[in-house]
Amino acid sequence: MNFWLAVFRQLGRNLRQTWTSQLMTLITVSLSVLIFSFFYLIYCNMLSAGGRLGNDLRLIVYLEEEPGPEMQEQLRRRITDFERVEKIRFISPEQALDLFAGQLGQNRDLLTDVPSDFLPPSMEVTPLKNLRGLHQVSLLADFLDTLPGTIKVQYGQEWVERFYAFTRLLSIIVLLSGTLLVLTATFMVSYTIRLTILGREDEIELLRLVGATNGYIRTPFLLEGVLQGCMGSALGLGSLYLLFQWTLNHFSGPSILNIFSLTFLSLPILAIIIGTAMALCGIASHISMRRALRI
Amino acid sequence: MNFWLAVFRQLGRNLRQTWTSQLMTLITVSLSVLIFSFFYLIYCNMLSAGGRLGNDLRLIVYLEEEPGPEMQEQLRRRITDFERVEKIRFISPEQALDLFAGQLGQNRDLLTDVPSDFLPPSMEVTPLKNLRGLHQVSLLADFLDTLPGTIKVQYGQEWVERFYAFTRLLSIIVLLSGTLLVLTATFMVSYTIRLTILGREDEIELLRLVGATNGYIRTPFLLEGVLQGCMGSALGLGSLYLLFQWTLNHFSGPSILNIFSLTFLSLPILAIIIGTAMALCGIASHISMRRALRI
Amino acid sequence: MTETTAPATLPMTMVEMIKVAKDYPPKVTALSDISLSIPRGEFLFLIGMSGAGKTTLLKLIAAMEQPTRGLIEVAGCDITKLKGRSLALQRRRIGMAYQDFKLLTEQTVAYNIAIAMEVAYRKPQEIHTTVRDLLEQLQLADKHDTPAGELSRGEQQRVTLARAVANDPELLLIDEPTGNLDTTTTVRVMELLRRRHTAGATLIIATHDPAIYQGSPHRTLELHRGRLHTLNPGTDPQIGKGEQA
Amino acid sequence: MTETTAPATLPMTMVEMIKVAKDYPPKVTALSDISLSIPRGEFLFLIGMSGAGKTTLLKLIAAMEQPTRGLIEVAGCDITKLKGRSLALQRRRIGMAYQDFKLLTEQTVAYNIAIAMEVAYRKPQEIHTTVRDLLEQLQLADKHDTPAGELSRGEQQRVTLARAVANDPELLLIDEPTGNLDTTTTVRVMELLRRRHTAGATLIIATHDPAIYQGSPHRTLELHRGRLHTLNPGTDPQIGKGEQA
Ligand SMILES: Nc1ncnc2c1ncn2[C@@H]1O[C@H](COP(=O)(O)OP(=O)(O)OP(=O)(O)O)[C@@H](O)[C@H]1O
Ligand SMILES: Nc1ncnc2c1ncn2[C@@H]1O[C@H](COP(=O)(O)OP(=O)(O)OP(=O)(O)O)[C@@H](O)[C@H]1O
Ligand SMILES: [Mg+2]
Ligand SMILES: [Mg+2]
Repeated sequence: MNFWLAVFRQLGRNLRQTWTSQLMTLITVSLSVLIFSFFYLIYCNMLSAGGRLGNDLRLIVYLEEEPGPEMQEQLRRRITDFERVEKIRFISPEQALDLFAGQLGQNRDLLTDVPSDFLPPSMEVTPLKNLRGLHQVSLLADFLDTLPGTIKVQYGQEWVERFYAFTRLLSIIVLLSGTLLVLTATFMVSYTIRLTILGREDEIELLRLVGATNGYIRTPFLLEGVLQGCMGSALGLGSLYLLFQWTLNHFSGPSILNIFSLTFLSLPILAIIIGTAMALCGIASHISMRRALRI
Repeated sequence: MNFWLAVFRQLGRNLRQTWTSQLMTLITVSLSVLIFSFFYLIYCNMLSAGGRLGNDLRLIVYLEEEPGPEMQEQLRRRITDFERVEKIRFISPEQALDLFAGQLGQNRDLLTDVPSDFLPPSMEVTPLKNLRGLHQVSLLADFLDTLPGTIKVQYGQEWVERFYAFTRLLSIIVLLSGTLLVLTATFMVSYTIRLTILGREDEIELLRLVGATNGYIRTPFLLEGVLQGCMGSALGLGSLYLLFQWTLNHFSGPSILNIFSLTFLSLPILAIIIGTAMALCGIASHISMRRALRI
Repeated sequence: MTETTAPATLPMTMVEMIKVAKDYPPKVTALSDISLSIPRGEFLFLIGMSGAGKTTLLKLIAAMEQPTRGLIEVAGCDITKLKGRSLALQRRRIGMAYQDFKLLTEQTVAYNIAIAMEVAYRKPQEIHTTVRDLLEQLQLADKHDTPAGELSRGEQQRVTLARAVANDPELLLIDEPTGNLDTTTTVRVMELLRRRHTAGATLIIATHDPAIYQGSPHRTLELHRGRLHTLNPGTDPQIGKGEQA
Repeated sequence: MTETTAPATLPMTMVEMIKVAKDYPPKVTALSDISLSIPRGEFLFLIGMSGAGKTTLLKLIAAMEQPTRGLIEVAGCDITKLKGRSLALQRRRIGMAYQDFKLLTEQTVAYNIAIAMEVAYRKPQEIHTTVRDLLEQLQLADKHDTPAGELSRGEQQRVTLARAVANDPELLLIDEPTGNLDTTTTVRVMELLRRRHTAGATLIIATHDPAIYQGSPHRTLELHRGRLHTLNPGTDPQIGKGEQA
């Protein structure tokens, strides 16, 4: 009881008396959290935008002849044996011609003379959304090519490759920057707290000399660190939310961001970020304290 | 003479005696520069990758009938009057059929019965590389649609729109993060230098009391700040270069990054970054000094 | 006397030093071969030239420094072996007035004194009255809420002294209490210390001021180049009274 | 005497204070209505109880604080009007030994003394010999390269004194020079100061130590509650000699 009373009195005094450097630390923590979570937010939205962009990826398999219902069943089975896919659709030469006519628009009457089996029959394979790495898709394409009766497999290789290269590059960037930023944030937090404690070395030394126990000396600083982590990260995430809203309002014209329906970080993620910041600040405080106490 | 001797002696002494906090500052500056230039590097490479990705963007204009050489000339003129384009290529129905046959592959013999003008003649317009905003491309498409004899203008609107939305989003991200990071870096540098000076307030006060002029007191700190900025940014850029090389070596498989032929920042940009860091640190030093001297 | 529980059997000897030496590497030998026994309730003067090692001796007793060689026992405990909680408890039983004051210059005078009592979980009301009382005795009543950094040196010296005695310690180590004080104030300070002595505390005062130690009935030891000499064996009737107090 | 050029006509009066007052808001009145004239070459003692305002008076003369009211002239300049470069030059002509030492604890003793001379662009060789010589005189020769923070208080006090006299100033303001010194060392310090006086420097010594000022032929002023009283008008034959030195 007495102990906690003393600790909270001390904590209150610290916060009141060194509020400028407290503010500095708070801003630093906020900025670190802001930068990190900003980056993370971008990453998440990239991923989901990437998912949506690849939504209509499908492989067209041109076949030698139209498969009967039995053959269709067999093809379906062989494909799903190799890899689970989302949808398989068979297109007869007539359907293909219709589609082609639709593409030609007003010129469709040019096709009246053409035999209905002028275009080859085909099969449209839509891969699962979670199996869309470039490698997997091309593996699937290679497999489809080995099926009996396949003439050619087409899936806009060029665009798909580009898109996945883009996504891959983004992942690398996010990974590297994320690591860098977590490092920086940790470094800054511990640096700032060390400096705060450095500014109170006199007080810590005196407390030791007049017979304060380690717990008495450390706990207020520890609580302070945790408090800093909590408030700083909350502030950082708050600013991020404001920034996010601002971006939405200013750039979300229907023409541009419609496929990027941006979403904010989910509640559990927010909780994890705040919790981590608190733990990190607490640990940084603790380490700095250990140093100071060794004097 | 005497003055500069004293200043450099003081500078050397400062660097030697407070090397731990000097190191801290150096790391901070390096990290700030590293983060910022890392981001900038990504931005530049994004831009050039974007340029390369859009390289084969072209608009296909289906025409009612094949234009004669005179008509071709006229069309060319009208288009270039509206907007400078890179290339205009006319495709006769025969060429179109050849291309189509090429796409059909082994099934090309299906086309033998088809009349040679079965496909409509068309015109392929390649826009200039620097005029490839989504808006400009669609303006151009609208214009091409109004030309006499145009049936339809096709340019893979969906992909183009997606690609430009992506690029646009990236620009926003880079702009926001860039601002954020410049803010953070500036804040950190001035904060760190203020703390360094705070640690030497005693010395500054004493120097004033024994009759040192402001120049005598300030110049070493100013030089120190500039030196910090120079070495810190050089170190940051050096680390970035190592990081860059590492990324190249580990991820530049021929299949993935071939369209992203990554390039490092150019020499003038490097010089500008280092110069700015030096100026920034110098100014931060100066401001901190002014504060300290007002005591 | 203090809240912290003293050992059940109060040992008669407060400080026992046997063959103690203290070197500061690389080349300073501050103390060499010091043997000294201070009974409970003694009032002892420690004198010596500047740099003789007075402060170092006090620091060793207060466990602020570790001796290079030798044994130091304070109130029956080998203080070189104390750690953590027991070291903290031991320190609450010792009050030291530092020669360099060690005041928190940003904090008020009241807090600077109260800190020694807060650490021992004294009641706020008790702390308040004790601080007021001490400031009154040292003629600093009007400085209660002044930041310690804004006091004159002599005022700071008295605040340091007040902090040393605030928690009613058994052992008082007073380093140069009157270096910045005029004669009148010196008398007041010495009166305060004497009252503590009468109440049972053991006192060691390091000083260079002959006005304080000359002609006093107390034992006076002189340090010279790190060695101890008895200048005045003392005829102090007070010694050994501490236990009954 | 110093490198800085003194005014062409050396005024006879070194320090002139007229109706000077100093308040520390909100409620401390450190000095009130002080009028004082100190001729060039005088050796003056300033005494008074702790908190009387001695240090404040010296700080006003050294332009470390601005007076609330009144006029202060040092060597003919109104120091409240000095700024920037001329203030710096003025300060090089004044040597002050601070009561709180103001030593750079991380730096060596030698650097702490040399700093006063470096600022005035003295030659490195000259600085070196002067520092060695001063340390010798103050019995600190073996502490040349020790960080100032590792010295005993008395040693630090002497370093402060050495720094004050190092640049050979015309006016020496010495605040409590012997607070941490034993009798023998005090004599040495006073000798050093007397030599400076003989060489022509004007000295003001604030002290509480009767051993220094009692029975001396010099003028002794007492501060009491911020007001000045003459305790001993002085029969000093040295006064006015400064100009010829
Ligand atoms: N931390 C330290 N590191 C190195 N040397 C030290 C340290 N502390 C003290 N000394 C040296 O030990 C010797 C004794 O110092 P101490 O402070 O005990 O002297 P003192 O008797 O208290 O002198 P004073 O009367 O001047 O306070 C001195 O020569 C001093 O320089
Ligand atoms: N910076 C300050 N802010 C507020 N009050 C101050 C400040 N400096 C000094 N004082 C007050 O002014 C009065 C005179 O202080 P001063 O330091 O001049 O005394 P002094 O004569 O030097 O005493 P001592 O012998 O104790 O050094 C004291 O009451 C002190 O508390
Ligand atoms: Mg001492
Ligand atoms: Mg004073």
